[in-house]
Amino acid sequence: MNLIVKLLFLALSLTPAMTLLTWDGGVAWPLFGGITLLFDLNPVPGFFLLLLALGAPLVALPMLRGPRDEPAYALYALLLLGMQLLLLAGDFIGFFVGWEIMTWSSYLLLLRSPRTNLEGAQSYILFNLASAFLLLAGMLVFYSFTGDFRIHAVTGLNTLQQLSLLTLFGLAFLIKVGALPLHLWVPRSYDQAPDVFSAFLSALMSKMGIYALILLLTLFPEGLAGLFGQFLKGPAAGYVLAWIGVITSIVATFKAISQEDMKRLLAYSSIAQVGYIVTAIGVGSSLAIGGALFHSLVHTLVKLLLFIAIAGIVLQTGHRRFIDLGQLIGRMPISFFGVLIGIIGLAGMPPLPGFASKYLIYVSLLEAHWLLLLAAMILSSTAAFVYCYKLIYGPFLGHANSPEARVATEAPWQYLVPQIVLMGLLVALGIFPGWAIEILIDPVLTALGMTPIGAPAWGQLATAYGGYDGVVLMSVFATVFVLVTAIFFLLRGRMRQAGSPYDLSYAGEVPTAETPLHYGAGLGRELRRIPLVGWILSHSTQGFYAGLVRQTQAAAGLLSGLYSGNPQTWILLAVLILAATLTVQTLTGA
Amino acid sequence: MLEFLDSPRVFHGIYLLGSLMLFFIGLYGLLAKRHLLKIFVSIEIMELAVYLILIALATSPGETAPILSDGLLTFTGMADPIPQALTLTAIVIGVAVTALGTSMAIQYHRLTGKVGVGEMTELKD
Amino acid sequence: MTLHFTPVWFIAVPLLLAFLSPLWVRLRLLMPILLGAHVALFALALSWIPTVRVAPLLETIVIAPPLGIHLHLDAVSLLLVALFNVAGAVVSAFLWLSHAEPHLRGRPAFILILLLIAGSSGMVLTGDIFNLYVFLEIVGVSAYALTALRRDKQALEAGLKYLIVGSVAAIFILFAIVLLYLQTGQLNLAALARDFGHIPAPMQALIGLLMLIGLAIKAELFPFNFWVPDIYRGADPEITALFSGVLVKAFLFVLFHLVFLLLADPAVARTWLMALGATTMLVAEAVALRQQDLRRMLAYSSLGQVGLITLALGFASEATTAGALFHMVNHTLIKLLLFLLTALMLRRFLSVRLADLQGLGRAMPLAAGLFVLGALAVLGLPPLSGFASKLWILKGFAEAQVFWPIALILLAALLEAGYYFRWIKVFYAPEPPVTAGQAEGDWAYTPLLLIAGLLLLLGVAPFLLEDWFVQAAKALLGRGAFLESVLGVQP
Amino acid sequence: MIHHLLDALAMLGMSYVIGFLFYGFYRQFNARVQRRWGPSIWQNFFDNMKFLFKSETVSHGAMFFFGPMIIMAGAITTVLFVPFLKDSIWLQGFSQSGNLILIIYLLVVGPLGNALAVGSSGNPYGVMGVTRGLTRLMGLEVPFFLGLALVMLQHQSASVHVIMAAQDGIANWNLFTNPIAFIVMLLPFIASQNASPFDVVGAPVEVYAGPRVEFGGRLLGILMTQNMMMTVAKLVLIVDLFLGGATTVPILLVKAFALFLLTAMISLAFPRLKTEQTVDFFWKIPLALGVIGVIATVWLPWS
Repeated sequence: MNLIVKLLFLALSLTPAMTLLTWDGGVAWPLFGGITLLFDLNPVPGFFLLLLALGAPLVALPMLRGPRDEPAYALYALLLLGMQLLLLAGDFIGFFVGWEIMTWSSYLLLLRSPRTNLEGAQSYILFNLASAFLLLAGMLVFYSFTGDFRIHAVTGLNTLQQLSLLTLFGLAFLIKVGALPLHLWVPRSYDQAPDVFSAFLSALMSKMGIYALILLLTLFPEGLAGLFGQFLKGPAAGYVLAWIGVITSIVATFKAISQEDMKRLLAYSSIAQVGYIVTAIGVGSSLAIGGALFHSLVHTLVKLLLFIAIAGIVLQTGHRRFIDLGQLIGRMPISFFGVLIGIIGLAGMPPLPGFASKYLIYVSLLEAHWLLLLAAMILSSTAAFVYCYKLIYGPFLGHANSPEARVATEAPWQYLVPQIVLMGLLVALGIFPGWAIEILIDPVLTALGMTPIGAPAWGQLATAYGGYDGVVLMSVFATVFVLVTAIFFLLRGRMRQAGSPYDLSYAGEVPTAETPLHYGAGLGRELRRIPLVGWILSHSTQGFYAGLVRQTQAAAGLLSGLYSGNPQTWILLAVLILAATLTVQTLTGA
Repeated sequence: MLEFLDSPRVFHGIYLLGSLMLFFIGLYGLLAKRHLLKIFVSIEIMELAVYLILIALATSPGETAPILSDGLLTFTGMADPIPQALTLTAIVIGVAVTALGTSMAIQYHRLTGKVGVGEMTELKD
Repeated sequence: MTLHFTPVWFIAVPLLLAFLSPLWVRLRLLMPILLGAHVALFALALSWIPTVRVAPLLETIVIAPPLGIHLHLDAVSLLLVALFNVAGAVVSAFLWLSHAEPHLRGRPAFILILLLIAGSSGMVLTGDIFNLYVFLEIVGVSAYALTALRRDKQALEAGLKYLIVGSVAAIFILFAIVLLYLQTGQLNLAALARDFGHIPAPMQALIGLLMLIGLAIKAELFPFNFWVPDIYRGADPEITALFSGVLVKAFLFVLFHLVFLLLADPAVARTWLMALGATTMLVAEAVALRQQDLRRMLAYSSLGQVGLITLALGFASEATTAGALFHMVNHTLIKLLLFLLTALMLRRFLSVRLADLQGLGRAMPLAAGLFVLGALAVLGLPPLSGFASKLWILKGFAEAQVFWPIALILLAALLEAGYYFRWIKVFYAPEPPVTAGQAEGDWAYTPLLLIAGLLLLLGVAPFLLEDWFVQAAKALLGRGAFLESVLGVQP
Repeated sequence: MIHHLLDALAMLGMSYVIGFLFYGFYRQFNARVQRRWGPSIWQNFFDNMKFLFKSETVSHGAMFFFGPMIIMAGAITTVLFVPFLKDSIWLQGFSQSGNLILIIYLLVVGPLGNALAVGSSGNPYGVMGVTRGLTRLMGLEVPFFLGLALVMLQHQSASVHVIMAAQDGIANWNLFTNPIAFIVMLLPFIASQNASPFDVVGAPVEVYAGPRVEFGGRLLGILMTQNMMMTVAKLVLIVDLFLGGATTVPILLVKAFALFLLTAMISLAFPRLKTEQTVDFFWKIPLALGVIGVIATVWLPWS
């Protein structure tokens, strides 16, 4: 029974893949009053469906570990259903239906974690519902302009109308991707969600916001460029969006560096990475959109890998803070490699595909002549190295800081299989960036009416500004590495393993087990001394939202004073209102 | 000497004035008195004022009761029968409500010992 | 012999059953009979759909209108009557199948519930304004009595408060009716509608205000709804379900029926009614944020939805009206579900305060799940039916290029989410709950699951009832057609 | 294939020799400025050989061992992706398969690999050094990249070959056509060379700890070697980008030496900055210059 349910669940998690492979022909579902839901598979959402199809089973597998949990399985299936509806929708109503099913089913899944607190849960659902309601408002405004809910480019709108659509939809989708200052829910929920489910939230659900943003561009016949003209060589409206993305990524990167909890660090890193994608969407050229799509793909793979690996660590040790872990490299080698590949991808280092996608975005910024944005993006990209290092140093290197970390064993196979698959995918994409461009991204660009980027060979990434060859790069690096290692061993001399982990050059003293030797939690703390970073880290939107909540509560308290328990007050009020209205009417003669 | 009272305007005016006064007396009682039974009485007074307005204004001086009986074989000169029927119905309903209210008030008093409308605080959370 | 079905049955059958009830000795039969009666009347209502589609059905009692009394069965009144009977059926099924307290299963409850449903149906069906008053008072008396049915301090206090404020409302309404009669000499609604325009304007305003305030008290509109939370808090949740599901809907219908009939151009009152609805909605949703007792919270949520319906009906376009009627149906179903769940929780935990319901999801997983479903529906989240009706309303506003109600409705929904999800979060708290009361049998969930199914069905396939709602909206807004069908002349 | 192999070996050999000679010169130069005799110009070779042939090396686990291998592989790859000469088939390595942005990223691959080894050693001082290094990187990359981006924009290409080919004749050197870019990237370049006044990371001599605190023997030799090769790769890259590249090896040497001399003089003139001062400095002065450069060359109408 147990096995059957779990297998069934696994089969359900393959539904996005099934949809992707077997979809033929559109489906129409009349709702009421001339509203018909249209579902069809187009290349643009097809790309995101591919991400979903890849990610869904990989997240489902680790979910299967432990006792059977039917409600979670059912909610996960619902979530997948909602996301597929969202992606297949050809009209806004269907899109909204999918969006909302996704929102509430993921919320209920979030509640299944014992760590969820009220603030986390409330901020998750309220921000997401605010996003959904903004979307709904945008849909209705769109409807009032066009008389139609189909998603299509609208012509003949004046600037005010375009601006209202852009604001409503833009805000809705920026909340979903967690752009600053609307990101409050992201770290809380990614942190508190069930460990494996965080992977889904970060890797796949944030991509729905990206999809929606790209969809937003298609509403305007000339994309963002048609709105307020050009700024330098790019769209002026996109310039604002791009800055939102970059500032988001800078702030989130520094916040990530200062985190002491692995999942919170990853949450902020998600915000930052999605910030790059938003920037690329702001640039809006075919190269930039290609970069955005590529980065979405890479980020999906990387975040799945990292969150699943981290979930494995939390499962095996019960700890999630850097200060409690350490030295797991020997005990959890596969997870170590998972995190290693993950951070290389996250940092955008060659030869992994994170570099390819960032390269496209950089070049698109160069092409648009938006150099200040480029510099800002470089800042957050380089600062990301710090948290990437923290992420691998904290749990895996240094010294074990808790009894659990000293005796932990490798994560169970349900956690390792997805990691191995993802590592393979990342390495393959790093060697063949051209393949990703040609097979995955160019069809989307064509469907968006943009020039495809193209690739001379599967191993090559080519742009007008030049490109690079992933195969050559990878083979040179690998060959050199092997040769250097071999030569090192051929040389005279021998290696001696240090006698104990405390055999260190430690300021002339001999450290003991009591000496605080693990630098995990404090790593990056000294960055505060840099004025800009210190300023960023000492500010937060939490106070603002807490104040908003307080004010609402206070207003509610004031109003609830009206609902007194005395019938005479009620009647007096009614009579007074009657008298007042009558007086006013008599006086004005209305 | 008092014929002017028979003119419909004055006649109706007097009744209207009187019943409105009655209505406001009831309203005053409703708002100012604390005792539950007094409140019910006030409500009754207000209701009666409304009935009175209906009956009085629908009837003009000199009209007879709308009943066919000895000597009265046609409908001429009779008062409009509908308001009277309505009032009768409304009185019945009013009595029912008051009876229900009174019985509830008594039970409430037995349970809590309270009679004032301002003292009813069982529902405070 | 052929049975002649007439709309009178909707009123006569429950009344008859109520008055015959002393004949039954076997108390066990009461609830099944209650259920049976409502189901039968619901079936009867359904059988009339085709007839009513063609033309409204006029059932004359003794003399033909406008002199006599008649019942007016058109698409909208049929819709509401059917809804009331569904609500009655659900509540009676729940009372029958669950371990309800004895006072809810006894003869008084039986009689009073029947009276309530009969009165509500009467209010909706009648074509005569004084009859309206009579039915209103029948409903009122039975509601006061039902509130106090438990006869403990809280129930009695709620009943007394309800009685006082309800009587005052009735006086206002009676006053308005009296003035109407004195001004026009008519009691028939159609005839009143014809003659209302000839009344002097100040008198029109006075009558309108008196009527509006009287009905607004009954229909729970701000600032006349301060009584609602106390009453909902004091009465049994099963009874409150009927109040929120049936009573309010009947009064709302009456209010708008009168507005649309008496005013040749509803635009006169549009701003007023919409403002009334919008304030009701926003104030209630805001106040609900702070509630610690589930019954009070649901009361405020109910007020919020009433405000939304008022806002939509007040706009008086066909789409918003149809949507509002749809929303009425949804809201009735949802509040039945939520209040009956509250009853179950109250029996299990002996309290429905937020702090006492921690971890309810573990003790009563099905109840928690159904609560989530109800909350999602009331928030208007797809794929549940609340979404379809809200969308319909919003679409109506968008079509008319009026955007401020859209913004307010969405803001209110966000506030609503603020407290509903707070409760849901508490239900799924990891702490194990403290259960004091008794566990409930599975049968009690049958009617609730039925409602849940309906909510889902109407959410996925709202087109099943689309035609009915459109017809109903036309009937409600169609003043001309109404006058023609009764008076036989074009106004 | 053979050609590629020989070419690669030539590049590696050249960068190894030049690197040690330049650094030897630097030590001499430094000493003379400070009125010391200083070590022999060959001293670095001797040190390096000594380390590489140590008979015993202490290791702290596999990752500790592989870190220097990664950094060495990274350094060699970097060297192989920088074209040393223009208009020549020699000393090109695999530079046709890469570009400037790739090279900038390759420069940090190795240090990050080594950071793993440092972490693996379990010495907190080492990790502190790594953090300092990453922090400095964060500071210097922004103006450095901005300066290079101005050049890339000027030539509409990220390819070093294209940029090099466009600078025929001294008047077309980017040093003269785009001086602001050169100034913007000069100080960050010095920092990326790990030279004074931005050398608090490694902090040779004065500060006890740094990334290399646990390394000894042959592993330290490897680290030293890669450092020299990386220095040369960066010098050659800047020569390619700003000084018009070189068609023959002697010209390359002269230009690289001139550049090295310039940076060495700047290095000697200033005292060492703390890490956060470094970062703050880069985000103020060079970045502000960069912003001015961007405004002047991109935003204003004549551009």
